[in-house]
Amino acid sequence: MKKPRLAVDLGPNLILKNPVVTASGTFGFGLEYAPFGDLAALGAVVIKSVTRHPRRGNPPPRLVETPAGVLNSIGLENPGVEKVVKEILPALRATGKVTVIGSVAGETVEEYVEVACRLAEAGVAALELNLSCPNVKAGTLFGHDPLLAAQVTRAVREALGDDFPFLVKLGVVGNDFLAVARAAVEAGATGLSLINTLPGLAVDVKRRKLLLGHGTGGLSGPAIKPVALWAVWRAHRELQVPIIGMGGVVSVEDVLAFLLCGARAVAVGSGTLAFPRLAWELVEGLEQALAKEGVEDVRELIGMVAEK
Amino acid sequence: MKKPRLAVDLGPNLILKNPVVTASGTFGFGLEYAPFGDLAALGAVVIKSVTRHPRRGNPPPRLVETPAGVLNSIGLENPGVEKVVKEILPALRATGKVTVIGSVAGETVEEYVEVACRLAEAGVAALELNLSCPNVKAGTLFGHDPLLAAQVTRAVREALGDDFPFLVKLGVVGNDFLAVARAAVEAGATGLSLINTLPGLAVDVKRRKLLLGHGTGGLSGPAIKPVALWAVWRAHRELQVPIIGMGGVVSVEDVLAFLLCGARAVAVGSGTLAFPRLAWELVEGLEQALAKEGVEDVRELIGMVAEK
Amino acid sequence: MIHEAEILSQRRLAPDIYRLELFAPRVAEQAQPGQFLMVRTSISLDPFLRRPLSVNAVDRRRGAVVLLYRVVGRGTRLLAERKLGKRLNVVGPLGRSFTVPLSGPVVLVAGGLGIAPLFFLAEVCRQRGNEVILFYGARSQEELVLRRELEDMGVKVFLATDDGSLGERGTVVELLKKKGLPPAAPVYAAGPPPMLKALAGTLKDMGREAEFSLEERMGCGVGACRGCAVKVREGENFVYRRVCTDGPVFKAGEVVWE
Amino acid sequence: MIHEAEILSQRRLAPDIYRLELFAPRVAEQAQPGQFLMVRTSISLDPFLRRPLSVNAVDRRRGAVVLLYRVVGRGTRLLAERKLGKRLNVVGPLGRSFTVPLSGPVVLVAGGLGIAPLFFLAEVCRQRGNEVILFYGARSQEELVLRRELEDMGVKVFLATDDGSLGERGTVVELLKKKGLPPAAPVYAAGPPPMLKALAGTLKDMGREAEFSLEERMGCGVGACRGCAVKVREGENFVYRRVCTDGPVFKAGEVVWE
Ligand SMILES: Cc1cc2nc3c(=O)[nH]c(=O)nc-3n(C[C@H](O)[C@H](O)[C@H](O)COP(=O)(O)OP(=O)(O)OC[C@H]3O[C@@H](n4cnc5c(N)ncnc54)[C@H](O)[C@@H]3O)c2cc1C
Ligand SMILES: Cc1cc2nc3c(=O)[nH]c(=O)nc-3n(C[C@H](O)[C@H](O)[C@H](O)COP(=O)(O)OP(=O)(O)OC[C@H]3O[C@@H](n4cnc5c(N)ncnc54)[C@H](O)[C@@H]3O)c2cc1C
Ligand SMILES: Cc1cc2nc3c(=O)[nH]c(=O)nc-3n(C[C@H](O)[C@H](O)[C@H](O)COP(=O)(O)O)c2cc1C
Ligand SMILES: Cc1cc2nc3c(=O)[nH]c(=O)nc-3n(C[C@H](O)[C@H](O)[C@H](O)COP(=O)(O)O)c2cc1C
Ligand code: FES
Ligand code: FES
Repeated sequence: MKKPRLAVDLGPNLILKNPVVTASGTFGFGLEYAPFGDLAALGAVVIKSVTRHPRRGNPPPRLVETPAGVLNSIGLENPGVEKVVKEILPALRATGKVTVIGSVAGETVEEYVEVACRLAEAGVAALELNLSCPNVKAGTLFGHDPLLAAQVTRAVREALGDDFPFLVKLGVVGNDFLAVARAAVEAGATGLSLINTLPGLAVDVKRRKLLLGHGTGGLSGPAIKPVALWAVWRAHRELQVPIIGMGGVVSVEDVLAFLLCGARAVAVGSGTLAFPRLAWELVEGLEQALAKEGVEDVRELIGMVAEK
Repeated sequence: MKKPRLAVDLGPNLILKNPVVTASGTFGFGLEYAPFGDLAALGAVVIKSVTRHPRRGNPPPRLVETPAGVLNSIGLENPGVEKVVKEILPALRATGKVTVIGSVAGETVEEYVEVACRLAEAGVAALELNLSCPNVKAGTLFGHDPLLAAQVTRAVREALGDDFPFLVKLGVVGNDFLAVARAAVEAGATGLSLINTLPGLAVDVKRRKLLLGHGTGGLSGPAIKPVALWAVWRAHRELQVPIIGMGGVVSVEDVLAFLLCGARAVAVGSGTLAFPRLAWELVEGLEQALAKEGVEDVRELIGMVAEK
Repeated sequence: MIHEAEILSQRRLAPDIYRLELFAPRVAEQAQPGQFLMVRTSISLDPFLRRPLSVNAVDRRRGAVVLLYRVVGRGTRLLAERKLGKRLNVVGPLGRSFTVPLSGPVVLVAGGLGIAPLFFLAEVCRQRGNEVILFYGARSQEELVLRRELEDMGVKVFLATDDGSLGERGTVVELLKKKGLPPAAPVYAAGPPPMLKALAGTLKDMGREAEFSLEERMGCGVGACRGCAVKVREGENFVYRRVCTDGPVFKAGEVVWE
Repeated sequence: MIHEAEILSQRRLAPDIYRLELFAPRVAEQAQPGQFLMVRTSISLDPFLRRPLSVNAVDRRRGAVVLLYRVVGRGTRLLAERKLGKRLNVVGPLGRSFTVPLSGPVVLVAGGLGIAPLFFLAEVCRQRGNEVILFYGARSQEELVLRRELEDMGVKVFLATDDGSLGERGTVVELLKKKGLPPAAPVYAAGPPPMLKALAGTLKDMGREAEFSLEERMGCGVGACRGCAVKVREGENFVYRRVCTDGPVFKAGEVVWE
């Protein structure tokens, strides 16, 4: 059997050796998972969202398990762009030829621009603008308003120049996410990352209080997979741009489903918490599945789901 | 131990003997579940959404199971308001003193008004306007636009008169549901039903096609519970109107969680599919739980969740 | 209608096929051939929904109800792992049963696990005194479960396998065409959709009436959720009927095959 | 780091407390007292996350690792139902272990299942020759599991129960205050947060250093998700540290109790 070709591109300037990447925030800065496998074997490592200054994050508890899902309110804990650029990215690069995608969060247009530029200069292959963190104050501000989304996207595009690939990451609850996505694409985003967690909460019924220290959180995991597939499928049909699809991926079937719905790459998030080697297993499993089905190039599948 | 008081009101003209009701579409027209318990023992039976003309619904498959959830695309199959009023409601009433809440769906303002009036005349205790069915063409039209939501709500309010209680039922994906909710309340809705299913889809990976006959569907069940609780909590804080909360209820703890978040009644949907006697069990379980905790009146709990 | 039924026995009849015996006297008493139970296979919220399984046999004296199933996914896999003595939560009996003439020969056509409801039907017909002819097909010999028991009860059994390991090589519909049917005997069938579709065509050509047991994904099992639609002819047009309460037994002629 | 570990034995020590022995030679070899494993308790997607459980003992010769746990929810309930011979997927050993002086007496303070990591610590200290004094509290006599084994290995055990059914009636912290501590002996503690908080206050008053094993809900267990935050003093201010990789063992003085 011939080895299927796994490489995919997310626009002209970002080619991944395979379509399996990690989801921001669930794989740390990559180093935490280096004991479990060769980071360079993954399509890309998308690192935790980074802000200008260090953030210590939200009070505990920060995680609750829900039916087939996880509710988190980490609150963008991260050491700040300075330390990421000076210490973490070099350490990550020292592990091998890892394709790194940076993730940028912020409260103002200027912060997005500054963090994006610093990460880009530090040599990441691409960026994700996280416009949809439900766990900090201004986290979903930009992702809920087409005008603001366009504004921040345009500013980042201008600062990074025409060629640097970056995706805009959106959630789908409480906003007209297609309108926001369209605005971001028109303002210069290379593509989209879909979906971020859904807003949610859990109640400590005994003590009559919200369970998470921060009150509300973001829902991820298999529970949200049907919604994520729908969002990817809708965005692919409407906008025909590169998409990293994510939400509840735990199996090769899930990866195939996202590709068929129009994702060019698929991110593994909460699944890694339950199965630390999942991303690697999916790369191997995908290769086997394609070989078995006689698919020579994974790109043949992208967007090929029929409606009936 | 004193028996706790279970009665709740959803506005001045709708008093339910207890806060456990059925969710539209998961309990048929009530009659289907009459073999399992006394329908009059429930807070209310919310019947399947009714349209002006009979609808035969979407092609099969209409149901797929997802992790801790159910994806459906029934497509509002119903026999039309004429038959519901002439045959079904009388049969339902013949089973005992059932509190019936009608559910109205439509494609135009006129259709909503007509169906609402016919059901109200037929003696239902209250109505739900389903502005959020993801499974038919114009299903979410009214629920995605504050102006249209206000328009249909105002028309129904004018037709029904000032005193007739009705709630507007909304989903939370792809729209600014709080803006829509506010518009509907300002236009005369008594309160809100939250939440309808989240849009979703499933893929038949082998055949490379969407699994549901209709393509996309609506996600319900325990998987969506954290999102539903969040939506109820947000709407209660922002709008302080009567809310029927729903989404993934399967236990007394879930009922308490919705009440604490601000729901005045709680609807049992997909849970009934898995546990046909669930609604009755929750009424009994709620009474016991309150007695055990020394809560004399269930209304003491409504909205009482603390943030920290 | 809801029963906490103790598992009396569970036997593997073929690599993926299990027969499970429950203690459920009320079900045993009421169930008719063609009816089914909604079985809760998991104790967690995943899988969430019940699984429909036909009543395969009853032993009224012992209060026992038998299910026959193939492990195809998560629900049935969990079922196969359930241990003796544990309780299974089942709802039923549900759905409309087969309608059978009081006397005369009847023809049964089973594809694979379609034997589940037809075994029960064969048993009841034999008790009543009907002559029973069964065309029974499966992938291979080992999957032709319960054929001995059927022969022992006096059913005239014709076998077909895809691989030719027992009976005729080929489909059960081809076998039926080859052997022919006794005149005027009504036909009862259950099996995978492609088989039923082919059989419907053949029977139509032969001008035969038949009752088919259909399958569709189910939510409630009691007619409330409208999840189990099957396309049925109505004049020039069509409507959707519920497999759970309008069926699972339908007239072959009314089903619209896609 | 990921192991498919066969279940060698599983014993119920008290109504809700189980001791589980796994065959995991690599873990047995590497694990140090205070470290934990992330255990996959379900085979479905619900419950979804792994559960952190301390290493309670190891038998390097037999390649065995022992876990001690209380059934408190769905995950631990599923674990208690796992059968001999089946495999359990575990990740570890994870986290930072206790630091122990090479000689001299050490004091252990266990509340309830806090005995899980401290039993292992006691064992290692005894093998090294440290004198070990254990204050051990639980709700009642039957929940004071493993006390015989501890006495047998030469640990000096002081017991307390909430109901007075064995040892002193009252909390283990009250007991410790009453009995007093040998001079300069370092203290190691594990147990429910209220006990640890009380103990921290007492030890501060006594001017004692201590290491506490903390618990928090965990996602990854490897330091990546930042889900397991614990508030830790930093100068005048505070930061969040990860229980999984910065701990689970922390200096008592640095923890900010809420
Ligand atoms: C009235 C009725 C009676 C039945 N009687 C029997 C019986 O006696 N013995 C028996 O073995 N099976 C019977 N079935 C089929 C049985 O219900 C399914 O095989 C079972 O639900 C599969 O559950 P699972 O969790 O193992 O599979 P899942 O993991 O849910 O699915 C496995 C595969 O089967 C497909 N599938 C699942 N359910 C259905 C369905 N209802 N229709 C079509 N495709 C489906 C899925 O798409 C998937 O590809 C009956 C079905 C009906 C409707
Ligand atoms: C490093 C570490 C080591 C541990 N070692 C042991 C051990 O050796 N033996 C043992 O019995 N337990 C130990 N625990 C606690 C154990 O992990 C939990 O009891 C277990 O995860 C509960 O799982 P469950 O599914 O049964 O309960 P769930 O259904 O998840 O929860 C049941 C109840 O416990 C609470 N809870 C669950 N997990 C935690 C947590 N991590 N912290 C605080 N509250 C929680 C929930 O809020 C809920 O009220 C340890 C925890 C940590 C962090
Ligand atoms: C613990 C946790 C932390 C997360 N942190 C981030 C983050 O920092 N930035 C971001 O864009 N997304 C973050 N996410 C969202 C994920 O990247 C992903 O979009 C989401 O979890 C859906 O995928 P999943 O279901 O596979 O987890 C986080 C998710 C989890 C569970
Ligand atoms: C099979 C099915 C049919 C439904 N039909 C309707 C409907 O006709 N009208 C409506 O307003 N909601 C309908 N719903 C949505 C439910 O009323 C409810 O809002 C949703 O399922 C969330 O609750 P749950 O998680 O408890 O099911 C339907 C849901 C299901 C699962
Ligand atoms: S399964 Fe609900 S109507 Fe048939
Ligand atoms: S559990 Fe993920 S960082 Fe500790």
